[in-house]
Amino acid sequence: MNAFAAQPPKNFEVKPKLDRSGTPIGDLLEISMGPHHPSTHGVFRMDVVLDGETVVKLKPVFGYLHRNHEKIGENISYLSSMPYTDRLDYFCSMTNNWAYALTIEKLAGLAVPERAEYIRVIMAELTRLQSHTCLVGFFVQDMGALGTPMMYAFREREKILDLFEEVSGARMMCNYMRFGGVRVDVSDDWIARTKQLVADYCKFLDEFETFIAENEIVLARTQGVGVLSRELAISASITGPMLRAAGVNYDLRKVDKYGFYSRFNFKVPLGDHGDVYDRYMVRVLEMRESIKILDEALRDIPAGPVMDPKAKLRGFRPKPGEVYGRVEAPKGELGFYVISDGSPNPYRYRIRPPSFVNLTILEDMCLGHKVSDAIVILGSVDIVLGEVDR
Amino acid sequence: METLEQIKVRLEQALPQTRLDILPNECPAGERSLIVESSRAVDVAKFLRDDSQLRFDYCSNVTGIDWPEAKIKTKVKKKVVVEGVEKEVEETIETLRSGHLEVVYHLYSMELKHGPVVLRLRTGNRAEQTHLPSLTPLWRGAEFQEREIFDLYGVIFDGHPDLRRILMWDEFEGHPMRRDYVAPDDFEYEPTPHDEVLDAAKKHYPVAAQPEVKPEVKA
Amino acid sequence: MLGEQIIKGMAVTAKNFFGSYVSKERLTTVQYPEERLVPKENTRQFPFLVYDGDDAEKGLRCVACQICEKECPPQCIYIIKSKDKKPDYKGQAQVYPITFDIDISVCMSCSICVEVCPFESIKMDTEFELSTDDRFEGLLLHKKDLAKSNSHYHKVHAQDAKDSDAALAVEKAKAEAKAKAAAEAKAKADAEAKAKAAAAAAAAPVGAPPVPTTPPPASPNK
Amino acid sequence: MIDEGLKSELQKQGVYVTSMQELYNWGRANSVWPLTFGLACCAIEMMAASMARFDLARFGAEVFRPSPRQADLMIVAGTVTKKMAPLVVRLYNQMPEPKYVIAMGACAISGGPFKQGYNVLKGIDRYLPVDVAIPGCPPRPEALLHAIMTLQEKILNQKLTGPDRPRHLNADVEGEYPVPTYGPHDLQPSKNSEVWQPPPIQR
Repeated sequence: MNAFAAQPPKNFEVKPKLDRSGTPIGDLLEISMGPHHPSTHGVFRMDVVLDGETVVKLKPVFGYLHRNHEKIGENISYLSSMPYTDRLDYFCSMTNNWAYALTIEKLAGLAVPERAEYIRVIMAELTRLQSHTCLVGFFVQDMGALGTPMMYAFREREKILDLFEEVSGARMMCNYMRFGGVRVDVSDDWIARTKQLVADYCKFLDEFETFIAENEIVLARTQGVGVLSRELAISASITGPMLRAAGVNYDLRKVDKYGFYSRFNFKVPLGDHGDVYDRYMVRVLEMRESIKILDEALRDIPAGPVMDPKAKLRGFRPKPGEVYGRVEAPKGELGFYVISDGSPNPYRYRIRPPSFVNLTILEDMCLGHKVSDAIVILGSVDIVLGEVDR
Repeated sequence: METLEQIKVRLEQALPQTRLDILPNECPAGERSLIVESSRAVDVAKFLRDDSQLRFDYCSNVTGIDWPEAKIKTKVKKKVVVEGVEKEVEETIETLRSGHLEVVYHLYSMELKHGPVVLRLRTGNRAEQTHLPSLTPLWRGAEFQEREIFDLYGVIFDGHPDLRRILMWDEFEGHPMRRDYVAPDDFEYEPTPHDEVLDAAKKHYPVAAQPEVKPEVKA
Repeated sequence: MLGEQIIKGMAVTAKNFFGSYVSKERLTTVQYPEERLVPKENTRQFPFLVYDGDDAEKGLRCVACQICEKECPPQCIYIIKSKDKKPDYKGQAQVYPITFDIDISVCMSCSICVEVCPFESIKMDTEFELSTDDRFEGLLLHKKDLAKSNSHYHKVHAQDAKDSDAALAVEKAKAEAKAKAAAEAKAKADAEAKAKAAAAAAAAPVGAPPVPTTPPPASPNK
Repeated sequence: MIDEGLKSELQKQGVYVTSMQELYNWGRANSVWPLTFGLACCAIEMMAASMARFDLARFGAEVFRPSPRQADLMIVAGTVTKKMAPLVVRLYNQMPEPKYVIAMGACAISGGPFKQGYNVLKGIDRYLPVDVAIPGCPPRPEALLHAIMTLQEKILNQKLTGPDRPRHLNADVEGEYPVPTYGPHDLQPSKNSEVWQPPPIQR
């Protein structure tokens, strides 16, 4: 028996409860959750059919934030797409930048100076920290803890955003990386302050964990809810913390070793059960690992230039060819697939969004659970609509 | 991981009478791809997934590409013997590329941690022969991405469990990511118009409302 | 004990609540209209055009090369070139923009225009209090709204402004040196030609006419 | 109406006088409850504005209501796509009068960087009357606070009588805005001509 045999997709018909004679009992309730719904993390809609309070069918509906990123990307130059990538997953503009820059560097054969690679690692890990912190805030809010955890998460996030703003000029839409390096160098003062922040962040994480991790309500709402099996996770192309919570050791930072991740000493946290709690815990542990990476990177960052001298800002025309580049974004595998035909614009510009693909098994996870659990399960998937719909 | 040639040889042994081509790729990363005829795509994909040395259990990315009919100019280096001396001459050949839609699958292996193998499926043309076999029964991860390609490019995936529009609304007509799709013209107010947008915006105004002072011709 | 962890969590909240009275770390509120965050060196909001000296019209660095217009990802810049020329800071005759509009209702503050500008003339401002009820004219910045003095630039981005001034000074020195060298070369060539012509005239009645020498044209770009 | 000079004079003596209009508007301006309505990137900055650092609560606007029935202010924070636009209009219709709209960020004002897309509405003001527009992509949280102050000023200066009186005091105006429907390529109608009145093209 092949362990990786695909799970055939579910048949999408609703079977009402029947009594012995075969007549349906009660009514099924069909509700449309979203696109304006306080807990769907943006304009996401779920068409849910409920039997009592139990979910018997759940269809995600997309497209309420489909802003034609790919079409626009095919009509503008390579450089001009860079600020648009910021707006994909608007929590993690740095990793989006990196994924795109990495892809084009692969396409054009550009080298990245050592200092720039270190800066990229630092930025990506800071991004991971703030994205996961906010996710925990949102996700606890989905369980009913309105306000307070999110308040703390955003308080810490602001500190990281200050660092981003100082370097790149903007809080969220950094537009920081360029093909062959980064736009601006960081100062020694900035590095010193980042070191300070990373040291303080451990304390905050301790506090945040005491606050949430073992709370009885959180445990009751998350453990055993939304279990995702290892086989289904692989077959459904799940990536990121969700995949690792299901127990699959697949982290692109270890597999592809892009950037200088092979130089850093960190572990890949794995889950055991694949339930919502594991997904939460994997993220918390990942933040701890990020802090380790940051410590090392901030210590070892070498001096030197931050741009490849061969890289051109204007008139950038890579040779014809195609390339697929991917990085481990906080949400999962973010990939860019670019076909060049030698003109200043890409012929095809495709984004492989992690949270879009991660939603494939939303229905499988929610079936049989109560409707309030569906919200928690969705929260644990960690979607950002800018990326889901593009 | 085996090279693409080795994979191709093994595929041809395992599945006789399957036509496979390798598409070259000039870029430095050099990810070449395997063009599979659509009738055998499911078998090829199944082999790639289940073979013990390959184990491509993870379908990362599914992309649609539109190739409208176009004249392709290719420069071919030819060796010409001129007066007994061999010379290389560049010749430009113009070929007519028939229009087709293409679906590209990027396959990786989570178990063996290698990849990618790039599979390409091509439709017959862009108008009515747009059927391709769906690989969703093999990889669930392709489900939404194939739906997206159906929505935006109009490729019909046979065997897909739930082929509906995904990003656009149900009443929408046409496939907006195709290169010949004309977007609805609604640039009604355009203070910084550029070329075609200016023309589009002007159509919304009566002729009399146009200012007399024409902007200079831009360089 | 059931509920123990909930109480622990509440202790954290209490710590944060009471901590906010004593610790600046826990009370991060900025009383916005009265007090503001310390402005950061690189902060960017919307572009402005730098002019040198006092006269916005005369000292405007922009030469209407339209590179920013072409590179702007959302296409929010609109430039009309002038037909006549006026001298720039190097003394070279250059065209200038008659119209320079930026639609900040479209601008995405990406600062690509700043990066591609070869003349150090478009820079990012830090002004963000622009909310208005006039969506059309109120959000369309014309040349007169965009032109801001170099001292303003020094105020918002001190380090950048210094660097850009230095770069411009180098350019200017280079251009001056070039002009001087060209003038000298021309004088020399003229003198030589004159001498030659005189010699030729003295030597033989049929001599080649003196070759007119022109100075090499200075390149408009750096 | 009492004149300003007399009023300040009285205030110095410890007598506070006010008019019905001022009191009414003062109350309205300082309790603008927004609708929890995040569309895209700007929504994150909107949340950041309501969090500890910027603290929207200082302006009486921290009570984000999930239900449109309880909200006064719709902050359109993010790109409005054509698929979303009918729902935005419907949500606006469900809000009780008096209601206000802030278009936050470039996308909500004019489509912004995404205006070239086939599925992007080029500004929410094609269907809804926008009171305050905040440029920026995304605007800083302070810019949102500034917009709230601009809106408060606007509310304070509203006259309760006369032709410019607020809509809820005017029985003649239509309460509902027509909700567009999905067409084969575009929304139908593609604009609400009563609301959308762009100036003539200048080029």
